[in-house]
Amino acid sequence: MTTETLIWLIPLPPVLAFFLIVLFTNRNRALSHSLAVGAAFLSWLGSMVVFFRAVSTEHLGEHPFVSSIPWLATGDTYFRIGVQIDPLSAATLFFVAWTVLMIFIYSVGYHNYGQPKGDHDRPGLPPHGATVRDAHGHEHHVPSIEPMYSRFFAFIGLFAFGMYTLVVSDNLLTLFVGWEIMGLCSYLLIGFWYGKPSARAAMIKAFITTRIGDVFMLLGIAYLYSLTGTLNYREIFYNEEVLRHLAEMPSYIAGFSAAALIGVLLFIGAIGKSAQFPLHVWLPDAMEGPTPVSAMIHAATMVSAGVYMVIRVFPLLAAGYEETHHLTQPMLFMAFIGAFTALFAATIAVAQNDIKRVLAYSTISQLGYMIAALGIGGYVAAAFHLITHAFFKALLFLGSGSVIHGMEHGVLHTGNHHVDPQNMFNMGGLRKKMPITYWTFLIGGLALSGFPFVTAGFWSKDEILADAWAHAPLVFVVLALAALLTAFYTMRQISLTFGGEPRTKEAEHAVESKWTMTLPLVILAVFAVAAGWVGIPEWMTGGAIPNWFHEFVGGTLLSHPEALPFNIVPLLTSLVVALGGLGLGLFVYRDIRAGASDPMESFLGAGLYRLLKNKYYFDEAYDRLFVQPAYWLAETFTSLWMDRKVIDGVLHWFAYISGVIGEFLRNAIDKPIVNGFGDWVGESAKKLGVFFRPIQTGRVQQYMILALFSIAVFTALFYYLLLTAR
Amino acid sequence: MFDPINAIAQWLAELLAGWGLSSGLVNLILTLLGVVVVASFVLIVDIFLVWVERKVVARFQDRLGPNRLGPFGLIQPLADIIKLLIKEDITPVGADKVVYNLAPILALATVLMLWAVIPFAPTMLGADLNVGVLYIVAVGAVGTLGIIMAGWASNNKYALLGAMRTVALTIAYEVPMVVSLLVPVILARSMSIHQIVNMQTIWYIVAAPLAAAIFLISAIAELGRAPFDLAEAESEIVAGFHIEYTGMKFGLFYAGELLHALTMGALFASLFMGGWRGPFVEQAPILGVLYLFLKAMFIYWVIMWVKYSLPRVRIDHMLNFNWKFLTPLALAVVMLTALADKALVEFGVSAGSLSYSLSMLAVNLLIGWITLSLLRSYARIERRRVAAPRPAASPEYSGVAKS
Amino acid sequence: MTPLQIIFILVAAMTLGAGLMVVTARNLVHSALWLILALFGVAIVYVLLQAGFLAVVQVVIYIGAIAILMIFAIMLTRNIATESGPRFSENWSWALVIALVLFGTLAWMLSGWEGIAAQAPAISPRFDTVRELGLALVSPDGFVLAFEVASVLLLAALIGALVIAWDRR
Amino acid sequence: MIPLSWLLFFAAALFCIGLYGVLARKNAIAILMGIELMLNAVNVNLVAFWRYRTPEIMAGQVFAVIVFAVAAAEVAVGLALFISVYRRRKTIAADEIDMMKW
Repeated sequence: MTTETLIWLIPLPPVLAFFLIVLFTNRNRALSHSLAVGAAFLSWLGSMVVFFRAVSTEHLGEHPFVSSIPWLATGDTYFRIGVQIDPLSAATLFFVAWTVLMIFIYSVGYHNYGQPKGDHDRPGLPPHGATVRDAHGHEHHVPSIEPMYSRFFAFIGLFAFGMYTLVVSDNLLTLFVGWEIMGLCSYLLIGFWYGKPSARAAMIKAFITTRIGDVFMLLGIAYLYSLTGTLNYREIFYNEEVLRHLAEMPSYIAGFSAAALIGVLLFIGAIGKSAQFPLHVWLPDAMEGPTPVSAMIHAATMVSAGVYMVIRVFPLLAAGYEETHHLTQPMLFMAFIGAFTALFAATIAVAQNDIKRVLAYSTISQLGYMIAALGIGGYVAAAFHLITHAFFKALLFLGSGSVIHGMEHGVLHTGNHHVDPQNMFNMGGLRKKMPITYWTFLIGGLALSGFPFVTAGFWSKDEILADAWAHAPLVFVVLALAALLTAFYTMRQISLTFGGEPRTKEAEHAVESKWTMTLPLVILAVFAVAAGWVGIPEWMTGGAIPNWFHEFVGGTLLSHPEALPFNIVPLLTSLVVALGGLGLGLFVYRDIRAGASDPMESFLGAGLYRLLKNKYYFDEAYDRLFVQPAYWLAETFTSLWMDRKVIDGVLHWFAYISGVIGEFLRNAIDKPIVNGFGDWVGESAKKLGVFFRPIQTGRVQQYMILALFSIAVFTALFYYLLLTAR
Repeated sequence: MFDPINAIAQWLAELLAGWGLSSGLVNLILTLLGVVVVASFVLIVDIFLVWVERKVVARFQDRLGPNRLGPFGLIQPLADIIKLLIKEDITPVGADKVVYNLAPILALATVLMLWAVIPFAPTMLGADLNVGVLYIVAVGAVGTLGIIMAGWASNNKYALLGAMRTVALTIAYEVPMVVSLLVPVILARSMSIHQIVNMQTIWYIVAAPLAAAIFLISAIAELGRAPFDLAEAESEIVAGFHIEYTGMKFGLFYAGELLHALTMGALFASLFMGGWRGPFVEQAPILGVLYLFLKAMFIYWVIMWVKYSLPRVRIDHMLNFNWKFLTPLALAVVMLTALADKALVEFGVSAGSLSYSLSMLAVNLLIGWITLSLLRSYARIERRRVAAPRPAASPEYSGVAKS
Repeated sequence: MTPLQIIFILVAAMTLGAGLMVVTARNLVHSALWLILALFGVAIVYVLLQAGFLAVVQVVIYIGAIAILMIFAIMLTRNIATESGPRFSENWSWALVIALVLFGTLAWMLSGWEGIAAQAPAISPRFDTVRELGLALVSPDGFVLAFEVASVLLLAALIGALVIAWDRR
Repeated sequence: MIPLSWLLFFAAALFCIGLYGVLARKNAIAILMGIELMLNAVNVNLVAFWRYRTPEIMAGQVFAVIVFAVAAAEVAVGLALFISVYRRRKTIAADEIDMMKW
């Protein structure tokens, strides 16, 4: 099969699985998850084949695999949809395929396949656990299977379809389609346990917040199309005259070039999707969903999609950057947003106790890293970090899921349901209980905090820092600070969760998860380490090994970005912050006794700590700023004043007038003329009926005889006339 | 090439021509002769079948069976025939004479008619109809008619019940039968049984096991044998449609039933098990007859095996089984077979080749697996539904809002 | 008088006789059995017309399904199957008149038609009518639409029969 | 070879017999039988014309097949109707089912 055909086929299996499960097999769990995982595997297979064909192709950047067909006729032109695999999308495809497959497999175990049905589980609520009676008549509380098992697999199937579509698409339109499909799926999946009010709130919040970004993005796409008449990547981003034309054309907003305006609009879309600073609020709440979903949305696919899109349109954002080596306005904007988000989210993460929320905030901050890196022109660095981050963050999320699973097992065992299995202060000492989870989680954590020379995180982060140092020292400082915090809270998390002694009985009774959950952890752990080695800069190996990743992905750009010269400062900085942060975290949270309060509190002081713990009161602020005014507008202003007083008043007046007119017409015209005629027609019809009544004997045969008889008569008549006419 | 039958036919033709008869007349005579030969042959086999049936059921029930008359009781059937012949031949009062006497003849004649299209050997076949497969169904339908006539004409409510059950049964099970018969037709690209047998270098039971199974089941239903023997359920409606028949009329029904089973065996063998195919059959076509009958006897034995191992099904269960399971499955099988055939031929796999058969087998296995898992989940739901407690007047059932 | 013609005359006589018995027989089951005989005769006519497929299908559908269904229905509504009393409604004379008139008209028109003397063109042995019929039924430039409509009709009839005969008690 | 006229007259006769049955019989099922006879007559005509006019165009046989389908459907629905009528009125005599009169 030609590579192009294969690329077309990649997104297909998951969506097929979706429909098959929804329509046919949803009653049968085994069939459903076999379908979903099988589909994921097929896509994975296709992606791997495409990926390796891609890397084995010379100058893929100049001649990517492309194939497209006309889709929607817009007057005399067409929206073309198509697929394209260039270095960037190839690399993205690689990690997407792996993470998606892993998450699918993981979900089987996470939703307790093979466990009995719960005693009082009902759809829309997480399983509460079942009671089984063993041979000796002892009752055991064991985890129970997810009530909406098949539905989950259908949803993530659709989700995977969206992501694959987005990755393989060759234009912004299909990218947007996949983008929105994922938005829908994240809505459905975050609210998967719709029985929980918090989940409902979270799903709506996520949906609306991302919509805000999407509206701007759509504006940007529309503007771009209206200017260039196409949405194809290569025709826009890979072609100087279009870029220059856009860069020089002034836009509606003074001081902004068209390129800049479009870039900013698209970037706002990414802000919504990858939860950057003003619109970051939805992501932590999205933790209400099942953990595989968190991993899917917040690590592997959806938020990465935002960054991926920004990397895609980078040439547009950086239009004019090559000539004058000043950062363009959108780049400055991104650099600011990214750096700020990185630091700001990291600070929040320091004070969170929910194991998944910490990861959520760290995700926000890492995405900030990538955005910032793009802002300062670190194209390759951003892509590199995107990939490595996807691997180790997926690993961390799945690991946390495994931890929660173990804790839930403990909770079921003790039967004390007040213990929150997600609160890190209820854990501790899990390294003995769940060794595999512990080691993989540790690897992921080290990768996240950029443990030197081994982990993937180090190389990608180091590259970003190097870029920052070279172009924008201020950004560099901020990012370094953020890196320090990252290392710190990662170590805090690890030591709180796995270090020390169990702080609760639940933690003592935690158990290791099944192989379906640990296998993906192990595989992802391998990547969390190995994914970095493809991007080791030349100076590290003394130029022996070229920086393969840089060469490969750099090929996507029109003008090949040159590798940075070696500089000791960023290297030292990253070493210091990583090790320092880890050490600090280990030192502070070495072992926390049960019931002890967070040392942070005493260190920061209660006020600041509370501020951090409540995420700078962002939700409350938004509530005051947007939600309440909206309510006021709706209830008081619109409903009470406008509707009741003004509009209703006018309407009542009209109603009165028309009433008067109607009365007149009725008496003058309707009654005498119209009714009279109608009555006359009715009466005469009645008379006619009475006259013809006797024919209606109600006997079929007589009717038929009558009919045939008349037919015969008429035929005879007809012939007679015909003959006489001759 | 050793082929006695055709040799004899040849010789006879020349002889008659020698007597100066026109060729048309010669053909007529030969055809009639062939008919007589085949009919009497299968009827003799039929007599032998009586003995087989009794022996086999005896073994199934851990008895010895007839063993007094002649070696292994081989003479027993003759004794039975004599008994039947000398019995009084009753025609009940109020019976519809003509129909009553017509029914048994029809029942046996239709079975004999089936043998017209079965190829005995590469060179020996009665009629090579290009719609042979449909012919089978048609004749089977006429056979049902005999039973209905018998049931109605004997003016007996048990007989009538049996007849009505037969109607329900036949009308229902003809559908999956016809549909499953389409599968070999698709594989062989012809409706002529002769052609189908010729195409079977690899037995179709390899390429279409599901269709074979469906055909066998609906054939058993068509035969009205256990577990589908509701038409003559002794324990419910004394003997069903032939309750009033005695003597040789009953004998005809009995022979017809046995022979029908063997005929179905022969059909199954021809459609799915390569008919007369076997070693050295090209050299000596006469061997084909042997092979065909061996296979037919094997299927006949399978049918007996089913008959004597399974209890009778209730009529509603039987209809449910047909309409809700067998027919949809048959339709799915025929559709997927057609699709797979198209695809394979597209990919250049020649029909009838080994890889073709194996991929068809794979398709069948896939369908089977899906069917089984669906059945499993359906059974689970059923069990839950049955096991679920139904509170008489609890609020959520009686529609009264809880408050 | 070729043998074929003799056969046809015999068959036609049998069929018409059976048809007459169908409409006149007092016992419904008898008329059903006569109907079967008539249908069988028609099947033989198909054979004479070298439409073997139709002949077999005629037997399968009419005798195997329709006639048997009728007998079934007769048995279900049994107590009138052998009812004594008039088997014709009181306006049978009109019916007779109309039938005869119709036959007369048809005969008159047929005898007046010049195409009546058409000779049957020979069908070459390589022309497989069954295959051609199948192609005609499903080929887009053939009768696929009619075919589909017929299948829809059958489905509708299936469901309709179910709904109508459903015993709601 | 059989003359076409024979077939046509045969079909016409069969048709009229069926028509008589439809018009004259009391019992609804008998009426249905008459309809079957008429349909068969039509089929004979179709096939005869196919054979004698255009043997290479399958239209005649195709329409015969369609008529089979129609007949099957009609019998299925008709018998269902009769049975449900019989359940309510205990009769299926065509001239006693006249509830739709004035």
